[in-house]
Amino acid sequence: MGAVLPLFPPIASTYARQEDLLFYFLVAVTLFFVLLIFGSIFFFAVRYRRRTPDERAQPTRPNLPLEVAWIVIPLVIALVIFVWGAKLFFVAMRPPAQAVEVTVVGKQWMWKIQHADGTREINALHIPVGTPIKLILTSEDVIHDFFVPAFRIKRDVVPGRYTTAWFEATTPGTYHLFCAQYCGTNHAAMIGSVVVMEPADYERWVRARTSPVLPASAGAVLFQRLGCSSCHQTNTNAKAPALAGLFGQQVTLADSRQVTADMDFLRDHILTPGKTPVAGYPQIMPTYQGQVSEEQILELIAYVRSLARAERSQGGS
Amino acid sequence: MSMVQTAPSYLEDGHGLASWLLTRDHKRIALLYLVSIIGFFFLGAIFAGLIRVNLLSPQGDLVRPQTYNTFFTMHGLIMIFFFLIPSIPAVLGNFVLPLMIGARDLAFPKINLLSWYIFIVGGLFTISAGLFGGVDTGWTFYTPFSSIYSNSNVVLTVIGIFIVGFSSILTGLNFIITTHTMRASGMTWFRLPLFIWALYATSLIMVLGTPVLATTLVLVALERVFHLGIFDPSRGGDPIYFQHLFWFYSHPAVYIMILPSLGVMSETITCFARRRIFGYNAIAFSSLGIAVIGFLVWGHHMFVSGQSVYVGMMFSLLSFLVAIPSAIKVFNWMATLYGGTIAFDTPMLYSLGFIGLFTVGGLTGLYLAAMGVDIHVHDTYFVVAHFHYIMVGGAVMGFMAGLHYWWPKITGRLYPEVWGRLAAIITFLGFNLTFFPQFILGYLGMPRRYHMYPPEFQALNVLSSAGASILGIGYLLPVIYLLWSLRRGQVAGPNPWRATGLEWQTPSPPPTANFEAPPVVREEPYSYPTWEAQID
Amino acid sequence: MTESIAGLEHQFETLEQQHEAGWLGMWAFLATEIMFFGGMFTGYVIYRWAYFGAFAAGSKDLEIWAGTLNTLVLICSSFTMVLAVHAAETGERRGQIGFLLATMFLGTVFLGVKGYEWTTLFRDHHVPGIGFHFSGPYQNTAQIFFSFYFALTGMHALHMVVGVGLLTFLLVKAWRAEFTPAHHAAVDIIGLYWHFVDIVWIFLFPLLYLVDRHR
Amino acid sequence: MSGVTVSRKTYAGVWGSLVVLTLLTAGIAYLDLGVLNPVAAITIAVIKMALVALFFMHLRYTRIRLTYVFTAAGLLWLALLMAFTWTDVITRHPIVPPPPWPANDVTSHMSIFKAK
Ligand code: HEA
Ligand code: HEA
Ligand code: HEC
Ligand code: CUA
Ligand SMILES: [Cu+2]
Repeated sequence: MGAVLPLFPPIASTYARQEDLLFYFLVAVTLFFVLLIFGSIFFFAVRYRRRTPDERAQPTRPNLPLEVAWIVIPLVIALVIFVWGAKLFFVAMRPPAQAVEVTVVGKQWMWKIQHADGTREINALHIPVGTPIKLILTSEDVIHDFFVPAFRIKRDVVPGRYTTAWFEATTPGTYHLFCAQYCGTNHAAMIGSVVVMEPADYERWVRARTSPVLPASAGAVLFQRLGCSSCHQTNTNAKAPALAGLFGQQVTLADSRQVTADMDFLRDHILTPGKTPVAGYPQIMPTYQGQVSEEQILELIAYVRSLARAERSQGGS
Repeated sequence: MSMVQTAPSYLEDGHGLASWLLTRDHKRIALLYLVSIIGFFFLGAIFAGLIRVNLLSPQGDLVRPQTYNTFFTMHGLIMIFFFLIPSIPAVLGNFVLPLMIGARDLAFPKINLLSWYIFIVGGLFTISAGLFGGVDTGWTFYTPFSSIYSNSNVVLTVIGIFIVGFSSILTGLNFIITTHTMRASGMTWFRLPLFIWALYATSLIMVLGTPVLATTLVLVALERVFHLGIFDPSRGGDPIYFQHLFWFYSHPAVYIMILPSLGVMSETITCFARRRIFGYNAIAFSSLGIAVIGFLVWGHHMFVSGQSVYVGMMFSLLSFLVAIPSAIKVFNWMATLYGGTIAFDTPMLYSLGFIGLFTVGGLTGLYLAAMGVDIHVHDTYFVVAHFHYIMVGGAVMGFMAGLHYWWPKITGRLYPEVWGRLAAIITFLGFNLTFFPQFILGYLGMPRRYHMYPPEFQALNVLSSAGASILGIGYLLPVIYLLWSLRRGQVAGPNPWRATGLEWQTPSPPPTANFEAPPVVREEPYSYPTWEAQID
Repeated sequence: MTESIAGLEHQFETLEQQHEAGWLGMWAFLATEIMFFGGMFTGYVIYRWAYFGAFAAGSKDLEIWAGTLNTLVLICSSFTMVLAVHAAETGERRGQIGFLLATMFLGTVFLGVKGYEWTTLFRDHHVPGIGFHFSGPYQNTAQIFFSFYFALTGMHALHMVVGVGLLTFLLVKAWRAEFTPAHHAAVDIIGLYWHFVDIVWIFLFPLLYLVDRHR
Repeated sequence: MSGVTVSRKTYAGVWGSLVVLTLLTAGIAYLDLGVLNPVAAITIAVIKMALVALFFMHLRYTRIRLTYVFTAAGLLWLALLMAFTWTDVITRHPIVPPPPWPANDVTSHMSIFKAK
């Protein structure tokens, strides 16, 4: 940062390195064709300029091999770029299993970030170098977009659902965080910074925090307070399904569709239970639309997920 | 003038305002369009100027954020819906399509006039929305911002765009039917000038795509007024559904903007190289190919939006496939230049500039279509640079090329050649200075629609603004000398470029009925003389 | 220029060419209409998939007799329309007037029934955005169904109104005996439009009224 | 634009079939056919559309072939819009299912980067 005329963004994540490679390849392809085309324009312009008003041109004859060549060669190049680009995309979309989760809630015009241990930050994200971080993003109002140029990652933050992104920072430093999806008046002010720290520094930063509440624990409190527990009890009763072990399972819906109980499912179920009614139960669950904030929903989900964990560890695995 | 003077030219056939406002002559309607879109262009350009002035400093000193947001929204809306989409089709297409196919008029002259009125009414709605409260949604109207959160005058704007869409549909309809039913005898499909093929492909998109935009906008307006919830996640709606509908039209719409320019190229390149086109069939079918495949790539605007990654892959692949027909065209023009006898009149300078800038713009489209790279450059100035390269460097240059090329036919006068060339060169240079820095800015990560930015981006932004002022001169010059030429320009004669094509076989300006007798076509298109065959 | 043939517009060479252009023009226009409704049908499809229960519940709340009746009314109106075209082809002026009037009448009946349905829905607070209320398990998702119901039927009704307007125009011409067996393209072409609006309803009927009726 | 005058009898036959099909579709809706319910409804609607288009709209009689192309184009484009959008909606789930629980306390959190 700070250079007067920077020409290339900092490279600060594993993905950035991979992405830049394709970018360089594309630049090479562009240069090749631009030189080819500008070059031939200039060459033809000089070589075949009209010398006398009545000069006659060469006759135009079909040339099939030539035509095939300039269809096939670009096609091959295009397909190479496609495959390469798609592969990269899958890299960017597939967080490693051990990635540390960070939840991000966008709202006009700020970023609310919560770490897995419950620490909250606003418009800033502190992370250790060399650790894959998985972002779980959602929005309170309109679509935003979480964009860190130094990492070459960007992901729309869509209200009503969760999107994910991940990165592994490679170079300590402070980098720009931008909102890249137009979201209203102060879109340009919805910025922040991502601070990448050496593990030791990061540990110090973590220690300095006032002991935050784990999202799952906060969720457990909410679960009581909102009255979820009055229906969803730990021992399976007929009133409502037990939630332990639910997360990540296949659930059969009343219209006999199968869906995975992922975060979106849980979210939908809290806000619009009628969207995915579970088979075998009366649909008496009320909606909590308007009664819980996005952060609270995330905490409830963390709690339900932790139930899954409790289940597993009781099962002795 | 003797008494046996043949039919008067369309310009002399009736005077007074009513003879223009109630005309059904495609040539006069084209001029109505010309005047209106030039007006809209400069309106849009003023907004562009204000954007560039504001971005001179990192804090964005000129205006407040909200005002800036209305600037780029109005800039985008006006430039796209009120300038570029109607530019070549409704002005040049309207004027030359019947001439080129040897018809007396379009199939539905009244509808043609109606579509101009619709255009104006739509424009008035949009402008009044701009005046009363402004719009700040961006030209893309993304929900739920546009449908719920924006406090600006979205409904009025949406009505304006809805209305202008019908103008586009009617023009497209008219062109399609005219091309099918009104060709002169001997004018077979494969004797049609390639400009007509391009217009036909364009019309196809207008007719099949625009209604979807209309629906989308109706839904946004209803959503805003009645809170239907179709796009509102808090009521169970899906904002991505909006994006699908929007881009189903708006991606093909970018081909509405470029195809006509590509068509103009095939006319100017052959005329000024005086050589028969290379690969007629390939160019003709590539226009149709672009129109059809162009409908299947809309999701490339949504790679990071949260749409399914599998669909994203499909869209990415198809985006690469749609680049091939464009490549075919470029290479065919190069092959036409080869061995030609090239003259550098203004239309040709614009055309050569077009080829170069379109190539750069198109190739940078490949960066965007490569999903992995798009993650980084999506919604940054890289995209802004990409589309200005194609739309300003490409489509607008194509429009200028066509306007200069047919100017003698339209007005009967030649524009001053020296000024024309000067303007073409200034435009080319100013253009690159304006928009090349934006590629760098984009890759550095400067997001678009930002009213202020981190200080390290300033140098490039200043360069860009400096370029814009040069570009502005490049656009103002033609207005001056073209107006001047209306009275003072040299009289052109029917065929100043010694071009082939029916439109050059009738006087300039043509009589109201276009031709004195229904023309009969006996030649292949672009039969320019060669060393071998002596064509006379 | 030759204005000798009655009804030939200046830009065409022959009446035949003129009719062909008109006919094709209308069909091309109908293709745009397909896309116009298409955007909403697409939305219908994906939301019905996501909110099947709500769609079923909402659909059951519509009055099936009204939907069926309206379908029959529109089918009859298409029939009378085609008979009006027939009368134009054979040059029977009274037939034209009679069948056009019948078509307009049926169109109006359709709109009347639609209006009745809308008022009932309004009374039951089923109109999105205006104090919407729906009881039962789908209280907070049913609005989506009604949004589509109103958007689709509203847009369709608008087309019906335009259609009735066009029929009025035909009626005046028929009254003045302007249609001859050789020259009646207007009836043909407006007839196409009317039938198209009928077809849209033919799809709307099962999509809106018959979602999961049997349960 | 058919050039052929179709007999009123044909029209009446078509009208009759349309009425029957309407009643049929309404009736079928009350039977439980599982997935076949929407299939039946749409099939009948398509048949009805075909009847109206072919006979009432004279598609069957016209000599202008292009009419078929226009109609087909409209339907095909609608199919494309639906197919792609629909594909998105049904395949939108994340490509990797989330792990059963997140690494959600400081210790497990720290251990990850300590291990590196
Ligand atoms: C006239 C307008 C126009 C045209 C013709 C194009 C043409 C293309 N566009 Fe562009 N585009 C826009 C206008 C246009 N675009 C606009 C306005 C936006 C932004 C919208 C917004 O968000 O506001 C946009 C955004 C945009 C995006 C989304 C970016 C993002 O938001 O993240 C993408 C992604 O794929 C894209 C791709 C392409 C491609 C692949 C082409 C191709 O058709 C280009 C084909 C041309 C060539 C390839 C050059 C010629 C070929 C050769 C010289 C031979 C060599 C070729 C090969 C090796 C293949 N465009
Ligand atoms: C045909 C389409 C078209 C055309 C011709 C142009 C022409 C230009 N555009 Fe535009 N542009 C778009 C279509 C177009 N644009 C679209 C669709 C967007 C996206 C909008 C959105 O995000 O929603 C956009 C966005 C856009 C941005 C990004 C704004 C942002 O994201 O924050 C910028 C920034 O530089 C810009 C600049 C320019 C410039 C300098 C020109 C120049 O070529 C214009 C040349 C003219 C001049 C340079 C001005 C001449 C000067 C005057 C007549 C008087 C000037 C007055 C004062 C200075 C007070 N455009
Ligand atoms: C009035 C009783 C009631 C309350 C209160 C309630 N639920 Fe439910 N819940 C149900 C019933 C009944 C079902 C199953 C039927 C259905 O899908 O609607 C259910 C289903 C669920 C499911 C899906 C379970 C599965 O097996 O797929 C989740 C997750 C859930 N509830 C979470 C919550 C949360 C979180 C709260 C509190 C914020 C809550 N519920 C409050 C009754 C209730
Ligand atoms: Cu948030 Cu832009
Ligand atoms: Cu696109």
